[in-house]
Amino acid sequence: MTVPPPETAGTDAAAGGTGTATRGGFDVHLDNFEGPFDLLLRLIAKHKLDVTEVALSRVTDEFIAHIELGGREWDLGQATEFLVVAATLLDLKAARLLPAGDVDDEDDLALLEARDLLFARLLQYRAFKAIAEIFGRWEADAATRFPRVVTLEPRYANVLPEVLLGIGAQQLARLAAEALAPKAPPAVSVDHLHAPRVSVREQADILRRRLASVGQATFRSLVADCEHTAEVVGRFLGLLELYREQSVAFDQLAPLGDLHVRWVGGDGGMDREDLPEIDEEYA
Amino acid sequence: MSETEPDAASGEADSGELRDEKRLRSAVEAVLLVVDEPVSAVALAEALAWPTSDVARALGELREEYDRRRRGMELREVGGGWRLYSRSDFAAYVERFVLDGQRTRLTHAALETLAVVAYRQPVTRARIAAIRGVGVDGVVRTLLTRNLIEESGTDPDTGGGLFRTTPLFLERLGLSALDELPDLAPLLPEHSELGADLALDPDADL
Amino acid sequence: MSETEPDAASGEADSGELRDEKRLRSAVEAVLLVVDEPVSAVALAEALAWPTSDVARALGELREEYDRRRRGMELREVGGGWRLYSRSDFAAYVERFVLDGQRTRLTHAALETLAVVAYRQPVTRARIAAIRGVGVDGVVRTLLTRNLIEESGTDPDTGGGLFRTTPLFLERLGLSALDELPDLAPLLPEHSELGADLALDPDADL
Repeated sequence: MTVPPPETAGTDAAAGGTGTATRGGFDVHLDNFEGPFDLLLRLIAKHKLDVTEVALSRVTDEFIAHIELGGREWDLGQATEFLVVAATLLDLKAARLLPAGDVDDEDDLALLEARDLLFARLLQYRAFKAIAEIFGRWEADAATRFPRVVTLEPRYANVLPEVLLGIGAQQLARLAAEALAPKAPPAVSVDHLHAPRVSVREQADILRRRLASVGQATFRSLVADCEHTAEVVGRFLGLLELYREQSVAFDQLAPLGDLHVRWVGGDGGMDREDLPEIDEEYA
Repeated sequence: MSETEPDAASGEADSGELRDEKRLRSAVEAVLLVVDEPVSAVALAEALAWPTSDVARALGELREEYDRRRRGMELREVGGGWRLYSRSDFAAYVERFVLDGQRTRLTHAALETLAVVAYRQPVTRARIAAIRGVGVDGVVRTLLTRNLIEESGTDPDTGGGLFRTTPLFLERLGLSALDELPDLAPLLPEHSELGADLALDPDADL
Repeated sequence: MSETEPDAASGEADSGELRDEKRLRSAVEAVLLVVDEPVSAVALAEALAWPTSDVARALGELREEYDRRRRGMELREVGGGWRLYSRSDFAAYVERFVLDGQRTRLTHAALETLAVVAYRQPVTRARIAAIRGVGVDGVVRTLLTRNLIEESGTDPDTGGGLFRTTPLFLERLGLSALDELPDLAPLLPEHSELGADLALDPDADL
C-alpha cells in the first residue's frame, strides 16, 4: 500500500505555485474553507512553511483576514473554532513580538502548551486530510467498475420461498411517515434555543413611542409586557441606544433600585433615519 | 474439441485489428455484465461506436466461446436483445445458493421503499430515490423480483417508469384494497415535535 | 504472455480431477452471475458443496484468468466478499447502461469524516468534530443516510452515539477489509518534527 509522504498533504495540487490549490482545483473563493485547520493548513502550504516554524505574523494576519471575509456566514460551532485558533495565533504572534523573556515564566509555558496543542491538532488533521485524499483516489478508481446487479432470473425467483413482510399495515404506514416526513435541515438549527428573534430597533421604537407619550417610566414597567428574556434584553439595548442619541436620561435612587427612565428627546417623531445603526437583531 | 483460444496462435504477433476485435469482445462483455434488460446489437454498436456487423459478430463469438468452454455464463438472444444468464447446467447450485441466502425477509431499506411506493403510487424510481435520499435501484429490483411492486406505465413528464404495488402486496398485508392503508396524516411529525427532538439531542453539535 | 488456457494441452485426456476443477470454476462463475452483493467463499462453498479451500482457489484462478485475458469482467474481493464488476477499462461504455448512472462522488467533507471514522471507530460525533475542527452534524447524517457509516452503541463515558464504517464503505472504496487501510503512523508527525519540547500523543483527545 503506497501512501504519499506527509509533506504532500494539502499541497499536492499546488504545483502551479500561485494561489491556494486544493483537491478539485484552484480555490478562488477565499471563504470556502472546511474549518480553521483547513484554512491554517492552506495558508501554511501557501507560504511553503513547516507548521512548526510558521511565520506567525503573516499567517495570523491572513487567518484573521479570512475570518473577516466570512462575515456573518459562519455557523456558531464553526465560528467558535475559528476564533479559538485565531486567539491562539494572536497569542503566539504577540509573544514573538515581545522581547524574549524568562522562559520559566508561567505565561510562557502556557503559551508553549497552547502552541503545541494547536499544532498537534493541526498535524493530526493533516494526517486525516492525507487519508481523505487517498480515499478520494480509491473512490474514483472504484467508480470505474460497475458491479453486476441484475434481477433474479424468473426460474430462480420462482423457487424463492414466499416473501414475508414481517410487518403489518400500521408499521408500514409508520415507515412511510418516517420516509415522507420533511427532512431536518442539513445543519442543526439553534433557533429552538431562543425565543423568536428580537429586533433592537423595534424595541427602541416601542420605547420611543411610550416614553414620548408618558414622559417617564420605570424600567420595570417598560418591560412588563415582555414575553421572553430576549425581549427584555432587546428592550434594554434599545434603551441604551436611545440614551446614546440623548433621547432619554436615567435616574436610579438606590443601588439595585428601580431604574427611572425620562424622555428628554423631542416629540418622539419616530424619525427612523436617525437610527441607521440599530438594525442588528438580538437573538 | 479444441480448448485453444482463437487468438492464441497469433501470440505476440497480434495484428492491430485482431487486438481491436478482442478488445471489442471484452467491451461487449463488460456492458452485458451490467445490463438487466436484454440489449440489442444496434444499441451496443451505438454505445461502443463500432459497426453493428462487428458487434453482432462479437456477440456470436462470445456466445460460442461460453458454450464451447462451458463457462458459468450463457449469452442468450431474447426478444431481439442479448443478456447474460447463468448456465442452466449449474441451475442446481444456483438454486441452492439463492435458497440459502436469507431472502425470505425484506431488509429495512426494502420495506421503507415499499412503504413509499404504497403511499405515493404510481411513483418513479427517481422520486423514490429523492424521498429516501439514496439510490434505490437494488431495492426496487428486489421488490419487483418478489412481485410486491410492478411497473405501471411511464411518467408523462420525465419518461421514467412508474411503479405501483401488486395484489400480492395487499394480500401480504391482509388488506383487500389500497384505501384500507392507514391514514398517514396522524403519523407525520408536527413541526414543533421536530424542534423538541432536536433540542433533546445531547449529541447535537452546538 | 500466453493466451493458451491452462487446460488446453490436456485436450480430451482431461483427468477427472481437472475436469472437476474446471467445472467448479464454472459453477462459481454461474453463482456469481446472480448475486447482487459481495459473497463470501464460505457461502459459495456451502451452496456448491465443495471444500472452502477449493472454492477460494477457484475464485483466485477466475480473477487471475479474467485479468490476464482482459475480459470484460473483473472478479474482485471487496467489502468482505467476491463480486463481478465490469472492467474499469470499459467504464465509459458501461456507464450509459447503468441505471444509477454516474454516482455522485463523495465531498471533501464526507471523505475527511470517513477517514476519521475509519481509523478511530467506534467514534463519537464530538470526537470527529474535534479532529476535523468543524461541526460534523450534517455530514454524519448524510453518511448515515447513504449507509456508509452506521451507529454502534453509545460511548459509556459521554453517552454520545458511536459510529463505525459499513461494508458498503469498503465496497465504495474498493477495499475488502479495514486492514487494507494504510498505516496512519507515517502520516502523523514525528516527535522531532515538532521539536523536543512537545510530547505529542497522536491518539490523545485533543
